[in-house]
Amino acid sequence: MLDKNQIAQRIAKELKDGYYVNLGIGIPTLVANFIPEGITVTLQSENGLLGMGPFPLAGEEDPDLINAGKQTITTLPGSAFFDSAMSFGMIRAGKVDLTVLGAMEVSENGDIASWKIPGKMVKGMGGAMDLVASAKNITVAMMHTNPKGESKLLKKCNLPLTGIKCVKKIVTNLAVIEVTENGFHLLERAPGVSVEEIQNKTEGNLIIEGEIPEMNL
Amino acid sequence: MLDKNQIAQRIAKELKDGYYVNLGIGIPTLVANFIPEGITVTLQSENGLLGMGPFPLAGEEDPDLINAGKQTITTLPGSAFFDSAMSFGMIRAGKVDLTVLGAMEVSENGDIASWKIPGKMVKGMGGAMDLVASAKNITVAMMHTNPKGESKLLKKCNLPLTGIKCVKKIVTNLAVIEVTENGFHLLERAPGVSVEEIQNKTEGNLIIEGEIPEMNL
Amino acid sequence: MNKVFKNAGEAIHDIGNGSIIMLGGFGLCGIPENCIAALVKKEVKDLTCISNNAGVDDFGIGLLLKKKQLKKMVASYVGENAEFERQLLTGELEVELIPQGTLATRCMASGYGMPAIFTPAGVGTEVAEGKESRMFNGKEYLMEYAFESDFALVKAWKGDTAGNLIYKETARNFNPLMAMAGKVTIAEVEELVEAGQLNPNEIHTPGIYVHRIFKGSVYEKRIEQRTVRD
Amino acid sequence: MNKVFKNAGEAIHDIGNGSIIMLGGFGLCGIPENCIAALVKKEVKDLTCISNNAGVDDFGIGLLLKKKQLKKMVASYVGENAEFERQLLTGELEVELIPQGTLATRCMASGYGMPAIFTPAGVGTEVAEGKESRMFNGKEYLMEYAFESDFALVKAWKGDTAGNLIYKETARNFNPLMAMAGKVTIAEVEELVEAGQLNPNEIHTPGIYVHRIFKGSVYEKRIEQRTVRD
Repeated sequence: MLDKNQIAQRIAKELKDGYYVNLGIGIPTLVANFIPEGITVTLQSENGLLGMGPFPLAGEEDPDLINAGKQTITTLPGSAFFDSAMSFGMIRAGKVDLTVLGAMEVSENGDIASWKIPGKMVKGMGGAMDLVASAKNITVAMMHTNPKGESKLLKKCNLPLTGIKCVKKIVTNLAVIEVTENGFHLLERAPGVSVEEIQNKTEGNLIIEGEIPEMNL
Repeated sequence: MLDKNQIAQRIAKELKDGYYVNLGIGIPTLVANFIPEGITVTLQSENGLLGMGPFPLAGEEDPDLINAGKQTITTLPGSAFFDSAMSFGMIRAGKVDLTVLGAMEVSENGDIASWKIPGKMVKGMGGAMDLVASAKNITVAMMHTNPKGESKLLKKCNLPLTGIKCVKKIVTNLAVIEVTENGFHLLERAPGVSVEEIQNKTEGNLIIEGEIPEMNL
Repeated sequence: MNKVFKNAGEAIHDIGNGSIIMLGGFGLCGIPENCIAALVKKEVKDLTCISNNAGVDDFGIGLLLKKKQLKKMVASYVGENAEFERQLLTGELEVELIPQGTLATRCMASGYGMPAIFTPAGVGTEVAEGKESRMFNGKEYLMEYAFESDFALVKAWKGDTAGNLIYKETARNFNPLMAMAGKVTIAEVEELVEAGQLNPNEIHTPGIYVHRIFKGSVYEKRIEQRTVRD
Repeated sequence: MNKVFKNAGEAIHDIGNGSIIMLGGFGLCGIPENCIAALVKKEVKDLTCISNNAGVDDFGIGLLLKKKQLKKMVASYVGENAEFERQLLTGELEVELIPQGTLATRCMASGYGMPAIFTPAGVGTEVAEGKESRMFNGKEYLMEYAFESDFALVKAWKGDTAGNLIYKETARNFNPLMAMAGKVTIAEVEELVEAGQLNPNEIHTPGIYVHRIFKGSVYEKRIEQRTVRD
């Protein structure tokens, strides 16, 4: 079973040289720590920055320089600032190669719910609806089950949707799954996790074809 | 009868403090020479400049700094450069207070023709269609008649239109005319020009109410 | 034509009860601190505030919330604010949530004289309810209308007496977009210079969009999530 | 990921016969001189060129016209070019005229992922023929579609190895808009520096929109209408 850092580490393996990538809040942010050596990946922060760098050293925080999670950050050489309309413009235009987001639920047709629990929590969708509707390559990073142990990979989402038919890949603490026309296609198992366990914890249709390899971190 | 400079001079009297103004090619450009003292008028050039200044001194021409007529120009303090989308954006949004344009024909309902003579001349509309469709205050600067002596103030335009029901005011070598719901409303005569002459040279409906004052340059 | 005002109080003098105002900023980054302080002091009520976020409990728009000056909040993300949640749950506060890119682009559309735009954000979700949708190249888009406000309050880094603005880093965010969408746009700046002192090549918001400008007296620039590396 | 090319010839190596290309510039100001020279040298044919203007007889896009490399010209204003007029009248050249603001905004729409925009330009004229129109707030607008090209050739003042661009003065014009509208965007610059040498606050076109960049070998920067005062 993977921890949060390992989920991020596995997602980082999807990165390719020259990719522009938008990382959501939570586990997705951790992906930045595992960018493979030798390739150039440029991080986009939807509040108006390309070329996001690591957190600043203590004492060097700049209140005018934050990421979409409102965290203090730095820039890397070659960065550029722009306004929020251009930021979502480049997202809508498909210029961002990979978007990694958290989710509360994903359904077997690629719907995602992540922004609202009726009667309990309404923080707003922020940029998530724009991102999932626009990006060509949406990967979800999340735990396979919720704190109650219930599957987050469902036949149909119960919570209000963030977007429809948009999730392409899911990396959880248990598995790597591709969303296909017929449902969740199991690609890889986490080290030490059986196909049976994944099957038990996946409510939506899980497609198991041939031998499922253990993932290589 | 006014010459071109005097037409420009009369139009300049329409300027008010704080106005943003777009001046077309030809007579309109001359308006910049007659901005009344004591007021601030900012000239917009639709190729991407606010705060256009006079032509440069010989030897100081900058090929990267031109106006919409492709002439070398200068900037004034407080100027700003922007791209063509923002330029027409501010025009469409009604931020430009006064637009002065030339025309080949104007009709009594405010239609304007200025960009094409079928079979003879097709230079293109440039930014004229955007300007006339967007600006809230369109003033036409032109001769009252064409070189053949035919009226350019018509019941209906014969040439392909640049825009419809958009011209608010016309200043010619003979008169100042306001375009109203009922047609051309004569406001002022050029020095030494009779109402009869203006009437004879205006094909469209000319509204003459009371004494028509001679214009004051 | 003088655009320069002495301070926030004078610049916002005609913002009255029931006004619809846009406020630039993302989180607490690039917010018009001095205008907000002046609105609190003026005790205007029943405001509709359009802003990406609603501040925190004791800073930013949170200050207006605490004084119950808001009738309605239009935003994309309103977390990190307990008083907000309380007013929302009791029904004291009306809230409209809009996807962030849609909010940004609707402001820009206003400044660009485009009455509506098409965006895929929200298709198939409750955001799409009651909205016209349309297919382009096999993909569904919602039609969203341009967004204008009575007043836009924006914060820039540098400004000049002609109203030209330059923003700093990610404090740019919604500021240039809202600056274009105000019937009256009021800019507060950290540094106010004479026309001619800014490089015309580096202007982010041309002065034609800005009606009033003043130098903010203090900038606290509070950090919401201070994060550092070892 | 290397975006830097040695020269114009290498940067445009895959522009072939029949390509649809956008070229930045207004008149002769801010045109991609080196790319045009390379296209002339490569003798590619049947090009569709999208550009605000068509150059003059012996410079800019006029050079491609003279060599009869164009099948179609899409522009807003095509005066000052006798060879253009000749090819137009003989039917050798297909021409589509688009209002300048519509052309600019359609390019931007492409770079902003907006499939269509609304503009009042051309309502009631022959430009409106066959187009969908729609009323907003009592005013009529035409729906115009986003404009994309196989290649966008743009000229900037400064650029860096990450593809970020800064334009100079009114040489900006259509360049940032077309840079956003190319499936492949090729930028030629007067000065090419390492990533990190440009101020990220002053970038006009973020590098994400630029696929290839090279330093132009010569810039003639011809002036179309030299005007001076006494």
